[in-house]
Amino acid sequence: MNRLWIDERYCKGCLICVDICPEKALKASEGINAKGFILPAEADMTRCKACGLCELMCPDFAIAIGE
Amino acid sequence: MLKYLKAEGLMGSRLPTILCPGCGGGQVLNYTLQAVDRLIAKDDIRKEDFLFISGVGCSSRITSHYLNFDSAWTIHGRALAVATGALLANPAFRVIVFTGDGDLAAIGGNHFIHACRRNINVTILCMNNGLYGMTGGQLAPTTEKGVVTTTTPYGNPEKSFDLCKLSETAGAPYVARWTTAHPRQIVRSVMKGIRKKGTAFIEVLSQCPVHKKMSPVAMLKMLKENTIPIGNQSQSGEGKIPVGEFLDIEMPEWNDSYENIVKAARKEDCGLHE
Amino acid sequence: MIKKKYPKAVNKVSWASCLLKPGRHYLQGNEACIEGALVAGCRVYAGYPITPATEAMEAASRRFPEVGGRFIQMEDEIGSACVLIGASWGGAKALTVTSSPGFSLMQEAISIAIISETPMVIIDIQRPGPGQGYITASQEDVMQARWGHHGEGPIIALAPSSVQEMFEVTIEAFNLSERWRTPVLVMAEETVAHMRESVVIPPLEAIEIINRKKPQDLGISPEAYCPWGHAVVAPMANWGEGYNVNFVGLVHLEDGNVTRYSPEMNRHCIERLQKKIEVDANSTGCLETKFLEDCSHLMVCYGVVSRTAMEAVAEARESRGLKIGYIRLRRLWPFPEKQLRDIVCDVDTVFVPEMNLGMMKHPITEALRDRCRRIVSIPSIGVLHSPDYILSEVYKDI
Amino acid sequence: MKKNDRLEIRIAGFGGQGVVTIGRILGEAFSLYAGKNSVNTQSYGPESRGGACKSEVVVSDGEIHYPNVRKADILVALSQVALDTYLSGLKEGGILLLDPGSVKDVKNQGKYRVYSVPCMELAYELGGVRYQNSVALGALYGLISHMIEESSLLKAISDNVPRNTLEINKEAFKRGMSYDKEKIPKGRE
Repeated sequence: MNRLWIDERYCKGCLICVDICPEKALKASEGINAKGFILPAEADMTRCKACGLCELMCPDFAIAIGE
Repeated sequence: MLKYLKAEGLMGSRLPTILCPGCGGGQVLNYTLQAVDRLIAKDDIRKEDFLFISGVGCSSRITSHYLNFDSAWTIHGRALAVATGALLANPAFRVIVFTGDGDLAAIGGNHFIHACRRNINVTILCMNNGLYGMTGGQLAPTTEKGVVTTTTPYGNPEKSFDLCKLSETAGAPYVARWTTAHPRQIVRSVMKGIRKKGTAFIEVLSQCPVHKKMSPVAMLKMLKENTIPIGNQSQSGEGKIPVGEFLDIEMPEWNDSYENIVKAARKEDCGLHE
Repeated sequence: MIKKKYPKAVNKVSWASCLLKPGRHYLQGNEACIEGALVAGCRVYAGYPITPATEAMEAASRRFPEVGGRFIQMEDEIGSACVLIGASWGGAKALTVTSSPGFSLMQEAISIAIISETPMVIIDIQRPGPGQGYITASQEDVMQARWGHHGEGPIIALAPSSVQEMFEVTIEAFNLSERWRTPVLVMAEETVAHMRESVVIPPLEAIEIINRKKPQDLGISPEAYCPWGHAVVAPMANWGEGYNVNFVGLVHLEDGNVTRYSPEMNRHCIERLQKKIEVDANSTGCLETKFLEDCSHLMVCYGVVSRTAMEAVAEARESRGLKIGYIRLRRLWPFPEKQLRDIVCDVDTVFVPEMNLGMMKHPITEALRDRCRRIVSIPSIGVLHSPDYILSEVYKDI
Repeated sequence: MKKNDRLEIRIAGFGGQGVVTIGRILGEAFSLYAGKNSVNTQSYGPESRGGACKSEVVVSDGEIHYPNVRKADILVALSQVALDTYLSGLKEGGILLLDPGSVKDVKNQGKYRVYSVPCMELAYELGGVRYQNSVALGALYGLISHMIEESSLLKAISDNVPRNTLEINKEAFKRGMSYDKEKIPKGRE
């Protein structure tokens, strides 16, 4: 199963990744982080096909999908 | 693409970028680095041949000092002039200019049309968000008629520029328009543009969620809905902005043409050195 | 896919055979500065036609391709100055020749070149202003040279007075710009640009050419390299050499990082630049003196006016026995205040003839305020002073 | 520098008459081929043809400081306007070389030594008024032949005129030089 890596230093919580994921593998996390951002979180990573769209469309180089 | 970023400078971290959450600019940088990465892997282009040049504005900050490439963050509107200079000194550069609609079409308009006319070997990525983001959402030459901005409180009385038509008329051999919601198309276009000997102009309609007061996700959806690929017959293009490759031809590049001038000058005796 | 490697425009072949042969030539000032630039190793010229500097541009368009260089006629002077910045970081020495209105347009680029420590040379063939003015001679840009660009930015500006010096000073300007990594201005006048005189070109091996220091030569690796660090004058890696130089046009730390802005960092950056030019580069050899041994009065001048001044001084000494000395500022900025104070102890009147209403009179006054009884400006607008005019002003005051 | 070393020549006319070229050729001849120092300066209006135009040559054995003419030894006037403007700048007893075809009215004739050469007419006979500057240069040479060899000027002419008109320009120069030789005012005292 693929795993989601979020670099909390870079992520600004725009949640584009959550929206564009064709498999709906991501979701917005519940709380806000120290900078006031809502970060993306795993919804159901078994659906992830590692298409790379979230990595490609992230404006802040903050997300990576790996095993 | 983190390997291409100056994540850790000598004095500490340079990332995250200063761009606002969900800014289209960061996405365009991501797409571009993807294209660059593929070119380094596939083509015979060295990493050190790439040169990122920008002017001033949000779009210009994107490549300002975050990259593990040679880059220049210069004067408002003058990125293409600086790029011209770099190419005069070393024609081997693959110059990528990150610019915005204000930087390129207003203050830098003159350099823009003349760079296209000369056909210097640059790939221009123009992030068009229809306003001036860095100064707080003022009117840009690409703002549509009637739109309210901080300097057109009663609506914009002027027509807007079509940058693709402008660059095509000025003589650029490669012209394309996409939106930030077209990631794979942009990667392909940037690769084409960099391989193109001459000026490649790629306009990217880009979201400014802050000044448009919308969520990035909603803006991306809107961009996709408001555009229509050229040649698409299945749906009505009424009121929609065409996207796609408008032009892809071959034309002599400036430095190649100038080599002939050097040859001609070497033959002719100017009379000064007898 | 493009596999072909382009030929490098610069520094590949020896083009020495294309330079002017050593010996005596009869040239216009505008042509002489182009020949000087070529000898200095300049291989990129960008410009925009403007009277009275057009002949220099025309000469460049003929000569630069002959030596395998690049010449481009830009869409304006702003673009021209920006081409110099790009070309310089691309590894070439670059030149533009302009006149006063064009020089005004270049000020923002000059400011950026100062903060980014970019070696390049701008020659300003001054014409009167404000506005379009006319196309006659002037020295009305000497303050613009120092204070025209925005921000605290020290500058080097030289003032040639003959066609021979248009050749020599241009070489010197390139040497200074490469040595100190800074834009250098040559403030010439229409008179000297349009003047024709003989120029003696020395053998090439007798001309000193200075090139920028490179991190490669100093054994500095790309990982350890700071584009604005290591020494007072940082070694300069050009783009394309694998040093990943991020050129920034604003106050920065030694590595180019601008993310940690603070007033202290700002001040540190500006003071470093200030010291580099105003102290370290403010060396000897910027004054030319004559008749100082016995003088009780003094003529302080620069540029082509110094030729009239010399004629007037010699005549005043010969015909009236007036004890008047002569100092010419070969370099206007950084202002050679210390050198001036070192040689002038106590005189009665200091005359400052200038083709403006008394611009350099101000720093001269500052330097000599306690070394003379008074300082008298001899202004001329739009025309070179005649010796008779200077003499009449001198006699009126003594 | 001895002051009386200095020879000051002013050539004036309107744009298109080749005034600037005369100055350049003369200056180059003295500087490169006669072992003297010379400075050539010029001034003209913004228009390429028809405006007032002036060229000056200062010659000296020593260093030349002030580059312009202070008081001309020789004034070459190729138009009435030029004469009216610059006659007062000619020193008393100086030589005024003029083209009687264009300059009709000379004031204070007695103060100067006048030498009339119909440059335009002679040039016209040779094939075109555009050779009038070479005729004028030849006539001017007649006045300074004690200071410079003819061959020096011919070399400078070769350097500065287009190859295809070189012969006819040389011919024009000779025509100007040999015109009415007896009337040439005697050399400077």
